[in-house]
Amino acid sequence: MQLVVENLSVSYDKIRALHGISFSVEEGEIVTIIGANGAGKSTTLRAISRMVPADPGSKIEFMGQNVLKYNTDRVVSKFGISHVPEGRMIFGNLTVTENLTLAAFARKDSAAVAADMKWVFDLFTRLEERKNQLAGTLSGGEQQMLAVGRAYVSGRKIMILDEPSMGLAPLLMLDMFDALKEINRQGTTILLVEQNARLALKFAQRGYVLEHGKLILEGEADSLLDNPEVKKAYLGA
Amino acid sequence: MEYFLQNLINALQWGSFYAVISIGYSMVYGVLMLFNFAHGDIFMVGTYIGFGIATLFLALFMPILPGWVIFIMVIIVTMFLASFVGVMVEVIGYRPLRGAPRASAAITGLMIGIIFETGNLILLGAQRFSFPALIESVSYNVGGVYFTNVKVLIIVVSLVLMAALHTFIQKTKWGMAMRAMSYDFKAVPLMGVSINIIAPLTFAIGAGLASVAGILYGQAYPVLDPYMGILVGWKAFVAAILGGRGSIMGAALAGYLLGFIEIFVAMVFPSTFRDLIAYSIILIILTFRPRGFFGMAHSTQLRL
Amino acid sequence: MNFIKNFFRKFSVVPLAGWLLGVFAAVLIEFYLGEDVISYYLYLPKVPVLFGALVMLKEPILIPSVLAYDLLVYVIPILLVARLTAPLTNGLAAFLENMPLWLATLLHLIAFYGVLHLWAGINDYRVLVVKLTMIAVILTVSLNIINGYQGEFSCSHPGFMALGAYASSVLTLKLFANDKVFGAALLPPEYGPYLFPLILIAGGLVAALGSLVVAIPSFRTRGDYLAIISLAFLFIVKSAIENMELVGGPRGLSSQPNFASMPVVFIWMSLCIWVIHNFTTSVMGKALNTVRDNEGAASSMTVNTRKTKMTAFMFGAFWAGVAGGLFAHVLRYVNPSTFGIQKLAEILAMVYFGGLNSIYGSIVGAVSINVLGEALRPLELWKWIIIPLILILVMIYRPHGLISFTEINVEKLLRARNRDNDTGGE
Amino acid sequence: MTALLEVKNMTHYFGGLRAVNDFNLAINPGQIYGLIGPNGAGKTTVFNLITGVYTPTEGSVTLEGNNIKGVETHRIASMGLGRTFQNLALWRHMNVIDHIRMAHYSQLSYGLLGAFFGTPTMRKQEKEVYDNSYRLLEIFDVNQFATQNIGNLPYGAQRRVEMARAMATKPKILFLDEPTAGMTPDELVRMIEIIKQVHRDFGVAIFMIEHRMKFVMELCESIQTLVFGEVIAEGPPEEIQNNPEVIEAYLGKEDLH
Repeated sequence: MQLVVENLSVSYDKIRALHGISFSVEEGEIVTIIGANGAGKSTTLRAISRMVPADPGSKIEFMGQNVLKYNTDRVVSKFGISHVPEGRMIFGNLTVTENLTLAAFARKDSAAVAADMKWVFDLFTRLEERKNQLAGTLSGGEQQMLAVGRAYVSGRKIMILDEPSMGLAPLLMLDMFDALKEINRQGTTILLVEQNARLALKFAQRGYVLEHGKLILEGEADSLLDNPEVKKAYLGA
Repeated sequence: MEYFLQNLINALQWGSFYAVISIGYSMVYGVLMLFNFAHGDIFMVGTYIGFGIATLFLALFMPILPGWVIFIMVIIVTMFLASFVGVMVEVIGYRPLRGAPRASAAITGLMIGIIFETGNLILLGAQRFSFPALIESVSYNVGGVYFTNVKVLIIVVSLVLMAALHTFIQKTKWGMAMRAMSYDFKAVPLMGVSINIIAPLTFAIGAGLASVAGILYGQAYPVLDPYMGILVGWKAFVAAILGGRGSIMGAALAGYLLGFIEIFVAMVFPSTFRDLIAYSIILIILTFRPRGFFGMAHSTQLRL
Repeated sequence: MNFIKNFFRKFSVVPLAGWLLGVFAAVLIEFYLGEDVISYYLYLPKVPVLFGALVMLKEPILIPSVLAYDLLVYVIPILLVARLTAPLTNGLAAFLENMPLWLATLLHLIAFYGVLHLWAGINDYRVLVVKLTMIAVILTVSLNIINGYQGEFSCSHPGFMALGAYASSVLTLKLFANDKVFGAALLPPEYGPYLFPLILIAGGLVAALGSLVVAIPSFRTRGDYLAIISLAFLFIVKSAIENMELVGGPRGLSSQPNFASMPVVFIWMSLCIWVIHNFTTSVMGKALNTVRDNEGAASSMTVNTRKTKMTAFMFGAFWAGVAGGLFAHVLRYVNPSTFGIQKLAEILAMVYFGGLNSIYGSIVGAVSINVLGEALRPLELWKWIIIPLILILVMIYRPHGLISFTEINVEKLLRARNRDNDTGGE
Repeated sequence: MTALLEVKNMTHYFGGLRAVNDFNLAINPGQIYGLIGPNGAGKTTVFNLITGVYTPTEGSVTLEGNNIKGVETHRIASMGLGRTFQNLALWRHMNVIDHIRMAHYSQLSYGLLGAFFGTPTMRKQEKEVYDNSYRLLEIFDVNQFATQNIGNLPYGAQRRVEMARAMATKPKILFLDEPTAGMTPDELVRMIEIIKQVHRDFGVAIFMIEHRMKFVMELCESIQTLVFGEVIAEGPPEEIQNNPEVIEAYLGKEDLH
């Protein structure tokens, strides 16, 4: 297993958002965590990238190494865990190219970085057209592409994505998932959090269902797709 | 007309100090969202370091090397030493307060400033030092306008520094990280960038710039005083925020503006009206442009 | 540890009245025996001021004497009297509980003032320190309204103070003094002390009016830019006064009539605390907090945010003006440089040291910084290393100040402590 | 009968971006109305436009026949429009009872001088406010937290405090922005009861944004579905539930290449 999460709990102030969840991701896999708003999906990803502290007793391991020992910047640069955060968090006052350059801050292999950047521009041709534009002037879809591109450049042994479909028009959304598939084909593991359950399950190989800070279901994506409980949770039918 | 040009040169010189110091302030303010009320005193400390280095180098190299070489050496060594002071202030004073309300950090800065002033008095006593002239002053008269090579040097060095900083901020990845941090500091670590490197670096640059401003100041007004930084610091604070958060150019411009207002007010009115009119103008500017000149549309609320 | 716990338990039955009585006993001892007997036998040159801190720091050899003096005059009598009279004072407190709260409070205040008066009366230096400390309390509490309750970072308080100081000085000099600049007194000087409150209020109103310059921009801008606006306002006020020859320009104004006696300052301080307490515990006053914590939610809950912001500034400035007026008449000399950056740093330090959003905190902050400042005077420069270090430590460990977000509960403060159901102060 | 709240042809632009397009709404007294739609569809923007946080670029908004477009938020609120927020807009340094007291702001008449000097009128009114606040805390079952700081409460209790606070403004219509976000199943069931109770006892109309279909189905008489700032469907719950466009908006397209 590449990423192993065991008994992960996270509390904000005194309120517990995650109640000891455990899951794992195999190298090269696409795994999704689905669940309603406020179920704790974003918190899970933030705990992995160390943006929020995990409670004592939690365990997160990447390739057998303890992730919880490191700060966010080391998690990214040492392990290559790249996080595409909710709301994209691109740097609006930097150009597209600068955003990508910054993502490679800790990488020393400049030739490989250049190749990765070129790859990103090939994948998202719309970004290349706008590469000298300030990122703040991009449309929502383009910003999302940039966020994914940035994560690709920053190390990407595993890419964890927080609702990449949010606010995207349906057509753009499908393009985005195609791009992610392509990235996965390059050997990047993908852990995806989504509200759009059907889309996510069609895309992923395996899935987990998170409810109120607990994992209530897990399994092959196809079987989850047909699961009556999942259906019920998403349309109340 | 000559009178006007004469004052223009004075204003450029005066504005250069403000600009260089404000940029340092603006760096810290823009990148870390901190009121670094210690900045004026970092300027003071930098000036004293410059004074020490200048005296030392003059004694060592005076007859051997030409004045301008010593001048450059003094600037480089002083910048280096002063940046350590900046890093120290960050690590000891501000880092423990990173999650704390910004007002608390502001108070800490104020206190660090007082410690610097008092520490200086304790170490060096009440004796007033005078900054040695590194460049021999030569006066020129062009069409009735008098100026000295020192004045020109001050203006040129300031402009060169600003250009260098601008390049650093725009072209290097460190500069990118700083700009990114001023936009959204939470996302910066996700790029593999450590805040614990960028923050001290920012302070180091701010302190280095302040020390150069101090050396230049020492060439124009040689008397040193432990409290010389207070008023300058608050004015830099004004200029930095007037320029707009995260805008180096804005801070420089606001610094020059402040210098120009002060000199030209003194040209028309009695000099005691300087502060009154200068700050009235600032008040009016901020009342009608509540985000400064180049400020980003960002919430700048002081969270409790 | 156990010893300390026991110690506190023993004294937890003493009500406020008991402590007052204890202090009264100590002050009596000092008054009658301090100079001639105790100081004399302990080889102290005279009655030590500020509990001997000054003497100790000047002549370390006297430390044992000073400690013995403090022990004999203060610690032992206070503890003994307070504990021994506890049954009596508890009875008194219980009796007072049946009275209206305002009367009980007033009686306590009068008793407190009596003790303070007696203590300070031993020498002029103490009187001055006490007066200045009480003025600092007014300043700190009033700045807390803007910076703590309302959550802005206002830098203009010395400016408001200057407005009040100059306005009231000009009035008293014009009306009650034969002055070189302002001419003969317009009113008989003996009316002065009676009209002085009105003059202070006028000074406060001038400051409140001036605060509009900062309050109106605060509708649109918050935080950093407002801090600059308020700082600019401070510089403007200072510079404007420097350029007004009528009020002496940079030389300042002097020989204000001596109206600010200790009881006057005390009454104004109590009044200030009372009014600000009333305000900050009312819904009207808590509106300040809602604007600070979440302005959007405030207006959605029907709070008029503009009115609230304006109130905070004008109300805070009013009290700063009153404090300025008192300050001018205590020192009987003011000049513009009194109200500069230094003063600002001092007031800010007191507010943030004591604690935001808390009258208690502000009193503690003002008193401790003032007394500390006086007590460490013999250390000269080192004082300005020690006080900032203390403040930095407070900021690191208690970022909101020592006693933040605490309301005064007078009822709890005054009540008797010997009942079973309440085991002492929590 | 005229509608309690009526919105006609409301359109709003942020910069050049059209966030809401031709939005219409009419809610009668006592009605419960739902607004659903995927993330980023502009639901909260609709709330903010009606409650006066933003002023709509075009269209009209009236409450009981009075224009409220362009009126200050606090005045709209005191005219009878209460609301809660998606991410809990509570006052972080304030205790629970003070939250409720604060919402009585516009109902007080003692003035600033009254507040300064603690006049008898002030004391009387403050007492009434305090008693009423405590009653509201009891109704929402959070009275045991009355003197605690809001931050110490469990999430569900914070949500209920926010509801109680909104009710203290004496609203005629209550806007609820995702009242169940982040709640546990128990809290959820309780919230349904509370909303029903509020609706019954206070007789308010309710307009709510909600994600959980189950919740919306159980409470709402009528539902609007918003996608990209436009209403794509409107009608009773059963109808909406089986509307293919709505299903697509929520679940995404069937085919994924």
